[in-house]
Amino acid sequence: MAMELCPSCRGQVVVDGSARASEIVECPECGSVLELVSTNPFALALAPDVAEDWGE
Amino acid sequence: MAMELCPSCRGQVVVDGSARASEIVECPECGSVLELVSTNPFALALAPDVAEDWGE
Amino acid sequence: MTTVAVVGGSGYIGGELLRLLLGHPEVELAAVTSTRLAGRRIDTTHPNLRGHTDLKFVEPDALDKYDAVFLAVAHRTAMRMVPGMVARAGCLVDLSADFRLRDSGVYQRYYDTEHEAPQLLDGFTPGWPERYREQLREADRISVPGCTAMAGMLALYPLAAEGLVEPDVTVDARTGSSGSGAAAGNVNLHAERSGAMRVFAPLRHRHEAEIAQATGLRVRMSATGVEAVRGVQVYCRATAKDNADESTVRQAYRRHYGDEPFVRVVAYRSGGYRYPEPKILSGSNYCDVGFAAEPGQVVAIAALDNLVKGGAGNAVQCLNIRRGWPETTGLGFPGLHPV
Amino acid sequence: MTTVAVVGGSGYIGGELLRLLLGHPEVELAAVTSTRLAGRRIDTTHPNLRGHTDLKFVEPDALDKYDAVFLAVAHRTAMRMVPGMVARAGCLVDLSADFRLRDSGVYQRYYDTEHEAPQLLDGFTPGWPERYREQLREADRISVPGCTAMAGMLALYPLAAEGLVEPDVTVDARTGSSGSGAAAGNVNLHAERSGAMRVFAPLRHRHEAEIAQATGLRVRMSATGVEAVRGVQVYCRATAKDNADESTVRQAYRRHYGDEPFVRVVAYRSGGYRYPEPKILSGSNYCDVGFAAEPGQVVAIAALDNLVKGGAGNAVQCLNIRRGWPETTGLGFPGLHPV
Amino acid sequence: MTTVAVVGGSGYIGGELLRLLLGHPEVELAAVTSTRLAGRRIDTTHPNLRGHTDLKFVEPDALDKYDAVFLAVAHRTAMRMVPGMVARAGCLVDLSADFRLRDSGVYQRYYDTEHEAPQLLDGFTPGWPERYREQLREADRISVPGCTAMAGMLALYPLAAEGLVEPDVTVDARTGSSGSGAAAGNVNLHAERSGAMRVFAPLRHRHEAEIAQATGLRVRMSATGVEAVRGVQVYCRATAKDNADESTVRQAYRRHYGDEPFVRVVAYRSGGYRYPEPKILSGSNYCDVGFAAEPGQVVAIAALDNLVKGGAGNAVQCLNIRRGWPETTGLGFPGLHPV
Amino acid sequence: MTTVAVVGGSGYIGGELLRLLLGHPEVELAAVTSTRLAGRRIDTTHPNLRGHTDLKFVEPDALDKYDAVFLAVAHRTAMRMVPGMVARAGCLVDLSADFRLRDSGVYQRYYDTEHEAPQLLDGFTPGWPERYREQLREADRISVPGCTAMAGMLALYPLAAEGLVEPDVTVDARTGSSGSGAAAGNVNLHAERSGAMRVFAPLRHRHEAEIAQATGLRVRMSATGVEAVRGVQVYCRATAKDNADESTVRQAYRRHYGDEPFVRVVAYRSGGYRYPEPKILSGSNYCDVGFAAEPGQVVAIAALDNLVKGGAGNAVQCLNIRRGWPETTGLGFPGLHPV
Ligand SMILES: NC(=O)c1ccc[n+]([C@@H]2O[C@H](COP(=O)([O-])OP(=O)(O)OC[C@H]3O[C@@H](n4cnc5c(N)ncnc54)[C@H](OP(=O)(O)O)[C@@H]3O)[C@@H](O)[C@H]2O)c1
Ligand SMILES: NC(=O)c1ccc[n+]([C@@H]2O[C@H](COP(=O)([O-])OP(=O)(O)OC[C@H]3O[C@@H](n4cnc5c(N)ncnc54)[C@H](OP(=O)(O)O)[C@@H]3O)[C@@H](O)[C@H]2O)c1
Ligand SMILES: NC(=O)c1ccc[n+]([C@@H]2O[C@H](COP(=O)([O-])OP(=O)(O)OC[C@H]3O[C@@H](n4cnc5c(N)ncnc54)[C@H](OP(=O)(O)O)[C@@H]3O)[C@@H](O)[C@H]2O)c1
Ligand SMILES: NC(=O)c1ccc[n+]([C@@H]2O[C@H](COP(=O)([O-])OP(=O)(O)OC[C@H]3O[C@@H](n4cnc5c(N)ncnc54)[C@H](OP(=O)(O)O)[C@@H]3O)[C@@H](O)[C@H]2O)c1
Ligand SMILES: [Zn+2]
Ligand SMILES: [Zn+2]
Repeated sequence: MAMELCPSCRGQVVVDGSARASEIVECPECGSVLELVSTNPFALALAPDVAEDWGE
Repeated sequence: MAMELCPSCRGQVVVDGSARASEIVECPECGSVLELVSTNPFALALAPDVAEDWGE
Repeated sequence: MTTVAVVGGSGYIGGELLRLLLGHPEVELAAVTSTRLAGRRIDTTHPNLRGHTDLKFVEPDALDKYDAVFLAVAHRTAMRMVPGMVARAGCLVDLSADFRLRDSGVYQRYYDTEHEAPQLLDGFTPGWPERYREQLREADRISVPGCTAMAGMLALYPLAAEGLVEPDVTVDARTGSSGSGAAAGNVNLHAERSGAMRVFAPLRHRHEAEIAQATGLRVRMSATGVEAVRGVQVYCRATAKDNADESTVRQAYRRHYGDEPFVRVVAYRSGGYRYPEPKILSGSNYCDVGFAAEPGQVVAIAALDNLVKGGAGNAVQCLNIRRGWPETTGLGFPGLHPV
Repeated sequence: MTTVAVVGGSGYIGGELLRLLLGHPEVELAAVTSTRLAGRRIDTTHPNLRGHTDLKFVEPDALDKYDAVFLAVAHRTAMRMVPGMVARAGCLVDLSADFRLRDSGVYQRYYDTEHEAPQLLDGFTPGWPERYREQLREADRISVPGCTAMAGMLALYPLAAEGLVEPDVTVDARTGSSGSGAAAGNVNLHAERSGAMRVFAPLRHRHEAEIAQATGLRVRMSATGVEAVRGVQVYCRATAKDNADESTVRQAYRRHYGDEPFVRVVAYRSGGYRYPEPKILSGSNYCDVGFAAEPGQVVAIAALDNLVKGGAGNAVQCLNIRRGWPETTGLGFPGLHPV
Repeated sequence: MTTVAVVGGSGYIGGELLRLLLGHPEVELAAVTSTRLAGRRIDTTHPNLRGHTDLKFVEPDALDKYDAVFLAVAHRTAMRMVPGMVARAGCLVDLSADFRLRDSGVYQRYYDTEHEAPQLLDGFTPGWPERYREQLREADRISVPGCTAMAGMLALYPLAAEGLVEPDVTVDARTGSSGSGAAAGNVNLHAERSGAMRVFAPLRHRHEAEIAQATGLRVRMSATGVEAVRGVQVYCRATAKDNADESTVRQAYRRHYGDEPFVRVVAYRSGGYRYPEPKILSGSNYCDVGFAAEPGQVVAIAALDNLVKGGAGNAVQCLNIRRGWPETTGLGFPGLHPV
Repeated sequence: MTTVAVVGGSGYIGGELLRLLLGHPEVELAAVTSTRLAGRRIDTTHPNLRGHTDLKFVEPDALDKYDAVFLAVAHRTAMRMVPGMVARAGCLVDLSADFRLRDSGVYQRYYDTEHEAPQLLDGFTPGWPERYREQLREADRISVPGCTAMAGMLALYPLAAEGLVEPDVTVDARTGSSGSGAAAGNVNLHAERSGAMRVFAPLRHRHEAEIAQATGLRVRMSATGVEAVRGVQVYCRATAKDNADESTVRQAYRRHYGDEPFVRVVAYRSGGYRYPEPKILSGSNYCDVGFAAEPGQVVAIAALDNLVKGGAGNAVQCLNIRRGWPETTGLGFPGLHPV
């Protein structure tokens, strides 16, 4: 298990030791959907966003 | 324009003179979705139902 | 112009009468009474009427004579007022319960009050256009049915009239909060009433007497308050006679309502609005009736806005008939969707 | 600690199970599955659990073995899953309809589906603590009744068991929107469903089969969606046998429920809450039952939160019994007022 | 009769246009389009129109030529359609966002889309009767403001025009669920949206660009969804200039709106409806505007029905002006109380 | 066991105190007073407590001495009672407004009443655990902040304390109906209050004085009643100082609330619950705080249940601190979803 920082809000994100590359992890503080772009060392990046349209 | 009877509720269904075979017509009284199975003479049959599941 | 007065204009039925009458092309709203608010502007109580009238409430004593007078007061108050009112009104339309029941004994049983003007009962014509249209053309005293009663009557009359059901029926009403009027107390405080499913009458709802009288059936009626301000829905169960089924029921409704301007038969195959839904009727004078059947049982459903077809709208429809105007005059609002 | 897994944790029943299990002192929530959301945090779907868990959904295949497994998936899915699930679960608790009805023919008639594991039906104990407490102490396969069925069963069982009513009864359910689940479509869009009185089942509501099976009565059941998110109320009518009256009915309820931790008899003389009211039960595991009677007719009313005593709470109560814990463990929330 | 077509008739704005146009004495509703529901009856989607029309949706390609065409489609779709539509429409009225903003760069910033017909922007007249009445008499391309934008514009324009406030203002909108349209997804499921106070736009709500363009002010706008189906209310704060106080503000509103048929100044001393309240405007074409002030700060409040004065009603009011009819034609419904 | 009395137990705050105290493992609820309902069972007024207590209301005079006394009476009543109450209460917790403001001049200005016990003001510790934890460990007189004030204080204090914003801030509160109490009158009748967006305080809401006192900011506050029974949300705007942006704001909230048991930072990228939502907090003691920023402006949002973290729950949290119990004792309910 490693503690990484969320690229969006710099909150602590727990990355499981067995996590594999391109796995999706969510930041518990800001909810950003992050992608584990590398595992050695761990690095997180914002996964591509699904646009939300709330209507008017 | 012809007046046909709905096979489900026997309500009056207006069929446009220019209607073509397999066109969909709705019964104004019971909402059944009907298919024009023939045009000469006009004949209506219940179109296959889309099942509705309301949940519990 | 037909001059009209509304007695008890500060309540919910009164306010709805004002809205309809102010928008009625043949009517001149001449006076509106309130005992508590005499001298105050009407639009203080009914903010939707801002910009539509500068009228103020007057004391009931200040009434003159009018072509038509609508009584929108509570029961008991109405029957005390009526004797003195008949001279002032070309046509008197009462919306209270006091002159709905022919039998003053039944009235006493359901309303816990002795009738104070039983001799006047026979002089009233039921404010039920779908059945008493001819009589209403000449009626000078009209008694409008109760809101849930009207729904039950419209749902069940065709079934009874055509002998499709056995005499014992049950009616379970669901109702919004405006049915209780503006003078309601603590139990109708928003924090108590909001989101409730309040069985306020598990049995013997007063309107069962009206439905029984209207249909000749033996009616057991309950009522539950649900979350809504306007809206009544009745769910009626009856035992099918002979081979009454969905087809025969639909035909019965067609015969009775096919030409009616304000009753629609709503029983569709699918969709969120396949059966009568009160919310799309808010503000409109429609009563939608629907049905379902399985071997041995017929279910009839009806929905309406308690203040419109369940009250004020029905009263205006009766006035239209009495005065020989098109029945839909001033009652054209169709209802909203979404709402 | 008792290890527990929840299958179908992203839905409404699943979410409620998570809330109750996370707060249960004897339970360790070990795994929660979702096919659509595997890998995502649970609190993304269930925001009330923020700060209570860092668990993520996993694929159903990733399940291990657990002391108890709760299935919160749709019917059909459940019966396909159960055969493969029994090996993973010390105690398997199914909340779907698939194992509630003993007779797979009845199941087929009501659910339009052929039962895929009828041989397993006999192995399930009804998740009905009030009646099957002893059997539940040893049950390793439990089938939790449907939400409106549970209310109807609790309302009618004492009347049937004590011979107070004739066999033909009607049950009219009023329900909030969460009963339809999170996967509901367009008809449950807020602008359509808000403030509605939607008769979505005028007859033959599926749960009538469960109530009939439970009570031996012949049940006709309808259901109407009203404005609420949680909450179910059933209004049941029956013909009184012999001299069944309010007094005999109250005694019957006392005998059956006087010692029950989660069934209260609510039939008071007056007040806005004199009969069972769902909204004050939101989040609690209570079912309140009430009644009224007049000559010839008995009315029974019950209310509960469809996700709690109508589902997840009832399931946890069954687990408590199975594991020998105090039955109220983890189910202490009393409900709110005002609400 | 003026022939009219509605493009995108299956949505919420489309449905409201149909209700108003079907009830409009000068208009003949000739065609209504839908891509998904071509061939289906209109009243299947809009149940309040049962008995009012037998029209069916047609494909957009099937359109002919009409005196007026209303576009009720989503943004982006509208701007793609408009070039091909101008030949079919004597008067083209667009309700989308695509032709509201003069500056296609601002459009791009707020809508994340490059404008596909910027050369057409200058040809559109704002569908804002209170300010563009003269131009609307001759306008053949009209762009109707957004619902919350209309409320903000009516609330703030007099203050800006009369120099009563500093340029930086904030607008906080509260809105019901129909503002998001019928195509909304999971977040608008009833169980999620009911009873919410959902801040869906804490900053930079799209309509701030329209209000800024209309008033010359620098606008920061937020929006929160609250429990309602129809209804928008904007609460605007501004820094008072000079000695702007309640008296000067009231006079400014009187000057601008005293003769307006559909804008009422609502700022009373007391009562539950002392400031603009959306619910009594449901179905009506009113925008009520109100205000309060304390040293240094002016607050302006406006309320309207997002589908009526915030959309379809405003569009019909513009058509009335264009065709030289009384501006209130077909727009007479006053709103309800109680509701 | 710690003995506790609740004065003013028939109201909404009183009822909530009873629910929490009856479920509190360390507390014995010894007495509950009501002037109007002395001698009546508590569960007649608070039906959610049926089966949880057989206590009856007693007259305030009948009070003895208790380890803790909670005052849940109206303002003015509280300050008259306090002098005589201090002898009866080991720890006195007042939920009224009377002892929240240090400056009796400010009190007079906002409450239109001269303070009757200004000499006692200094003796009260703010019932604000997040900031006064140490002092509360020894406090024998505690004054609990108002419901919307608490939300505003929690939202704004970190921004003020860390110098992230300029002193002038605006707070716009949205609130359910229970905030007005059970003694509310006609304007809170369900038919009037349901579905409303009622700006009942366009300016100068009383709680702005508390927020100003707590944060040192200059606060302008409004309040609008929306459709809900429980729930408060505050939407606060401030001018950013220096380079305050979303990142610096988040860090400030982390520092202040990272270890707090009942304050969660809720500012997510997406979803229907990305910002603080009151409805999922109903019954729970959470205050969720969130934020957004754009150049020059910081927006802070907070939500809580007015009767719990906005009142009774906060009071119990203070008692827990005073008595040295784990702060979450008796306050474990997490809130519901869906709800
Ligand atoms: N509500 C319905 O759905 C409905 C439907 C059909 C028929 N009705 C019948 O129509 C009649 C009027 O019903 P309603 O619903 O309009 O009743 P309501 O709102 O309670 O008004 C009835 C009278 O009560 C008084 N009142 C109004 N608000 C009050 C308040 N806040 N405090 C004290 N008194 C107040 C008014 O008289 P003053 O101004 O003179 O004080 C008013 O005329 C009744 O006979 C009823 O049975 C009602
Ligand atoms: N709701 C009640 O009141 C209630 C009461 C008692 C028993 N039950 C029973 O309990 C079971 C679950 O009911 P429920 O109300 O929890 O149903 P639900 O919310 O619809 O969830 C059931 C499953 O549907 C999937 N799902 C959830 N949200 C979805 C969405 N937005 N789109 C597509 N699929 C989605 C999920 O599976 P994946 O995450 O794997 O996709 C979930 O496990 C059913 O068998 C029901 O009969 C329900
Ligand atoms: N809602 C408001 O308060 C409001 C106010 C002012 C202006 N406007 C503007 O008016 C325009 C229409 O808004 P609206 O609220 O009417 O939007 P809407 O209800 O979403 O309808 C827009 C279009 O979406 C399609 N649609 C409708 N229901 C659908 C469903 N269930 N699934 C998929 N597609 C569906 C329809 O096109 P097809 O039938 O061809 O599929 C319809 O014409 C927008 O440009 C909006 O910005 C809206
Ligand atoms: N409501 C909130 O959200 C909230 C939040 C924080 C603090 N507070 C504060 O807590 C205190 C109590 O507030 P509350 O909301 O509980 O007020 P409430 O419900 O109006 O109760 C206050 C008192 O009013 C009396 N009362 C209750 N119902 C009544 C009725 N129907 N008719 C006449 N009198 C009635 C009761 O005294 P008797 O039984 O002796 O007659 C009760 O103790 C106030 O000081 C308030 O500012 C309220
Ligand atoms: Zn983050
Ligand atoms: Zn048909």
